Amino acid sequence: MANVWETVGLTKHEYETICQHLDRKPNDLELNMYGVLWSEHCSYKHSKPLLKHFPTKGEKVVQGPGENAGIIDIGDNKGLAFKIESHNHPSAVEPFQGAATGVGGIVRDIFSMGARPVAILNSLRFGNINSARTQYLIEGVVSGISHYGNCLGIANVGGEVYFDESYQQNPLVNAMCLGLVDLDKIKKGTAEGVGNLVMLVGASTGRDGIAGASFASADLEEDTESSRPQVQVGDPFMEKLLLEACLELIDNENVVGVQDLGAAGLTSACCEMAERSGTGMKINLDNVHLRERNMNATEIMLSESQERMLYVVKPEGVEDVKKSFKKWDLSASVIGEVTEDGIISMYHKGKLEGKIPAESITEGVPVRQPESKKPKYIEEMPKEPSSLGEFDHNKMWTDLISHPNVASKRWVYQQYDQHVGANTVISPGQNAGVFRIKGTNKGIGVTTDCNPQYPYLSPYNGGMNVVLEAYRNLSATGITPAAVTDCLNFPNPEDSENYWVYSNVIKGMAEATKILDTPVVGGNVSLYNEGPTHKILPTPVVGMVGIVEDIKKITTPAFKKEGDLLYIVGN
Amino acid sequence: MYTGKVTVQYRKGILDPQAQAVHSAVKSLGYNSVKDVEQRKEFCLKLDCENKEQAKNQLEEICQKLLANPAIEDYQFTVEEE
Amino acid sequence: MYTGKVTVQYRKGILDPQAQAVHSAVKSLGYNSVKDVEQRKEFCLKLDCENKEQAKNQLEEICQKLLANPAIEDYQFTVEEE
Amino acid sequence: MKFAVIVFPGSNCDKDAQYAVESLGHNCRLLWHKDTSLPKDVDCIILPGGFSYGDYLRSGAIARFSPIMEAVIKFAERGGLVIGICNGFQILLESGLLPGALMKNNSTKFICKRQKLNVANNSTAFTNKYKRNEEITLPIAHGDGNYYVSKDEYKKLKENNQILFTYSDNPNGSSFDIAGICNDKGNVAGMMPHPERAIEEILGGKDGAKVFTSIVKNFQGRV
Ligand SMILES: Nc1ncnc2c1ncn2[C@@H]1O[C@H](COP(=O)(O)OP(=O)(O)O)[C@@H](O)[C@H]1O
Repeated sequence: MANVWETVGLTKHEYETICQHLDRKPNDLELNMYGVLWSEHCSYKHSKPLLKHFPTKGEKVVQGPGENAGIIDIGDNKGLAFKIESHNHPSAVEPFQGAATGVGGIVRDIFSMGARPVAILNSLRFGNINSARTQYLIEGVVSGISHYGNCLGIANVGGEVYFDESYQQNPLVNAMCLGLVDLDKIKKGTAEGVGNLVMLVGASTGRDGIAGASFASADLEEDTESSRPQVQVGDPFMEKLLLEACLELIDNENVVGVQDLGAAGLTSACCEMAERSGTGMKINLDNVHLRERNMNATEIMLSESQERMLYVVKPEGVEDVKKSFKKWDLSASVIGEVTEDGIISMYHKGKLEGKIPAESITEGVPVRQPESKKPKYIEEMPKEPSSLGEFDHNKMWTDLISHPNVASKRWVYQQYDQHVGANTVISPGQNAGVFRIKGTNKGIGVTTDCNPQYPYLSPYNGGMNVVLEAYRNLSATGITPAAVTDCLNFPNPEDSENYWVYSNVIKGMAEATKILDTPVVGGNVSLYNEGPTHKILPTPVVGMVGIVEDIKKITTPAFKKEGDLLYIVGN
Repeated sequence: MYTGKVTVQYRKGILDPQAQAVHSAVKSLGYNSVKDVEQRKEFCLKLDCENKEQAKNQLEEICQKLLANPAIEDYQFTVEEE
Repeated sequence: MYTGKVTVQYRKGILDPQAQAVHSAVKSLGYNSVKDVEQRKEFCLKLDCENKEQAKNQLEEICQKLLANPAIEDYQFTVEEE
Repeated sequence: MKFAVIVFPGSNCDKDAQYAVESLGHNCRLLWHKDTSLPKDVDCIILPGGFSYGDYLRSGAIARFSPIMEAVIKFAERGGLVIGICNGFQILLESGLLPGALMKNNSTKFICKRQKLNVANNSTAFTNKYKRNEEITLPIAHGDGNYYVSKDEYKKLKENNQILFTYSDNPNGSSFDIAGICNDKGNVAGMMPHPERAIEEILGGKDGAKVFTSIVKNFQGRV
């Protein structure tokens, strides 16, 4: 029999740390909760020390990393909330639903901050375009994104699609969302005020996606069958209702804190909200609206059913919240209360099922510092470029423009609604997407970029280059770059060579964002992206946003008229 | 010629938003007697195969590869000679 | 309790783009034996009615009003006692 | 003249329609699908685009049973002006105010692009500001835009001049390239393309504005 800690993907040392935190052995529910929150996906235990390199402060930064999304000040009392997130492993198993729920998750992150989502982007990586599996994945992923995003009515303004053998077993699906919020109406994931009530709103809770966060933190096994129940079905219609109901409550002073339920469901929402405010919560699981009968406490706490949010509300506000959700035919139930003891206590059928100090589970994970070793392939790389020799220019030209990585991606973005909301000024297919801000002359530009060959060949310089490419895409459009969100897609960090690459890429990105004064206000880490025989190229996707004061001054790449002159600028 | 009938449905416990929406629409039309709604897809394929065995095997493969995603769906099928 | 099974399909002569897409996907997987694909929707409703007659009448109404669009679709149904 | 846009659960072009009408200088309010009556002073009702009820079952099939639809149907029967755009078109078909049905695009995929159209009839309440056979460009964005009408019904549409717009280069398999129609009385219209997304140069063109200015002109002519 496996050791108890192995059943939840933890090490012996981590298990012992839990015992110290609790001063006793965790029971099954508690252990499972630690297991998911201490997975790489939720705890960043391999990444925390590295992420410290990123600059996170700046004149415009209103909200840096740590909340559901970062926010920058764009003037006129308006904030731009934005974040990128991965849904790689679910998309490998069930491309349509995996990608769809990826969009759902990132959009909830934005509107949980009180921001109205106005634009989405997606950054995709697949293996060989000629393989039947890749075609199956593309078809599913693109229609999943299209299904969910279109139904929500959020304009797609850009993205990337890139093919390389290394993604054959482990495709990447990253989704980014941007929203607008009045600076004085930002909501946060806090649980202040002892005696305030905890409400669960939106969809019912089922057994789907239990322990999805640990799934995201493991290599994809050859037989994905065993990991199958971890995929959820998304309901974009439900999410649209949730979005409208949440935004209607934006002016309600009785709403204290809001958080979306993503990876690790109730477990992470309760623990994180309480930890941010130094409070605890007493949760009564009998009041959770269930979709299936006979769910036990562990299942309820770990379920990753989609389209749910957690609210902390003053007692006098409960009726308002219920009323708003009822208007949109959604359910909202009081499931607990904020306490001062800093402990999450969970009751089910009258019995105390578990007690966890919130801070120990969100902050108490021992940081892992794997060995770091310069990869052999880099050591062995020729120092001098080899000569191309004789070649046929015409052929090279046609090879280039017909390469799937260079050719038009219209066949993808034509499936996304690019104009809904009546704000899209530059739609996909250009250097960057641009949308206007109604009531002002301003526009926001945004791009996602990562050519993984550069970070692969030279991690530090390649990391810089990814940031620079995004910066150039915005500048070329006439946008002043302002801030960054990033999605770090890498293989298993426990491998010393992988870890060396990972840390150097981050250092390079950090250096570039510092010099360019584009602070990193949020992001996402997705490690363990490898299959039985292939591991992905290092893929640190950068989502960069910027502002243009006069929307009329933006530029697009197309030649405008005969006789115009061409210049090359730069070195 | 053989006729294959395939039924594909969500696995137990998986949320079916379509069926839910249909159920609440039925109720809002006043049919409170309706207690549950499930929805399935049915495919009907004509197979030009040598024998029933071959038709069954092919259909099984088609179901697995294309018609159902075992991550979230179950399927059943029958094959009849025409 | 009664179980009603409803099948909804496109009327004869109306091309179903989804069934066509499935057919060409099946062929591109190499199953050239497949000569035709049709796709239908199947609904399974649980009805808490007094008697079978009532269940049938209700189901007929639900089909006409909601489950099928008479401009393009036909439906059939059966009702069984549980 | 006063417009109203109905907000169904899942509508997502409701505010765009309101914005378009207001930018053109007219009054427009949003109405909730659970309302059972229309305000007395509404002159034109817009059923907006989006995914009412998630487009579950069939697009528009569930929304047509929204409480407000009874009032909309009565309003239409009395000769009131009603226009359904995209999902709104689907709802009008499902509720029987317009003939035909919308099916999945023949590619089975959602299509979003700028689409060339021909104005097939410029003497209706919805198209009188266009020139006859004028070629215009409007954005389309739909998964279920494949309009089906039987040959017999098509004949009637044709004879009564009910076809408003046709596609220049059929993007979705629609019967007879039809992109928009009206009823035989000429007061109810439905179209898949989005005129409300095409009223400003900065968003790529203004060809859609004339749908709304036509409605206003028609209304002023009536009063
Ligand atoms: N998955 C996608 N979703 C939306 N837009 C996309 C997607 N892939 C590519 N695009 C659009 O196509 C444009 C060109 O893509 P790409 O070839 O990666 O160009 P670049 O290297 O200049 O960013 C992108 O800027 C983007 O607007």
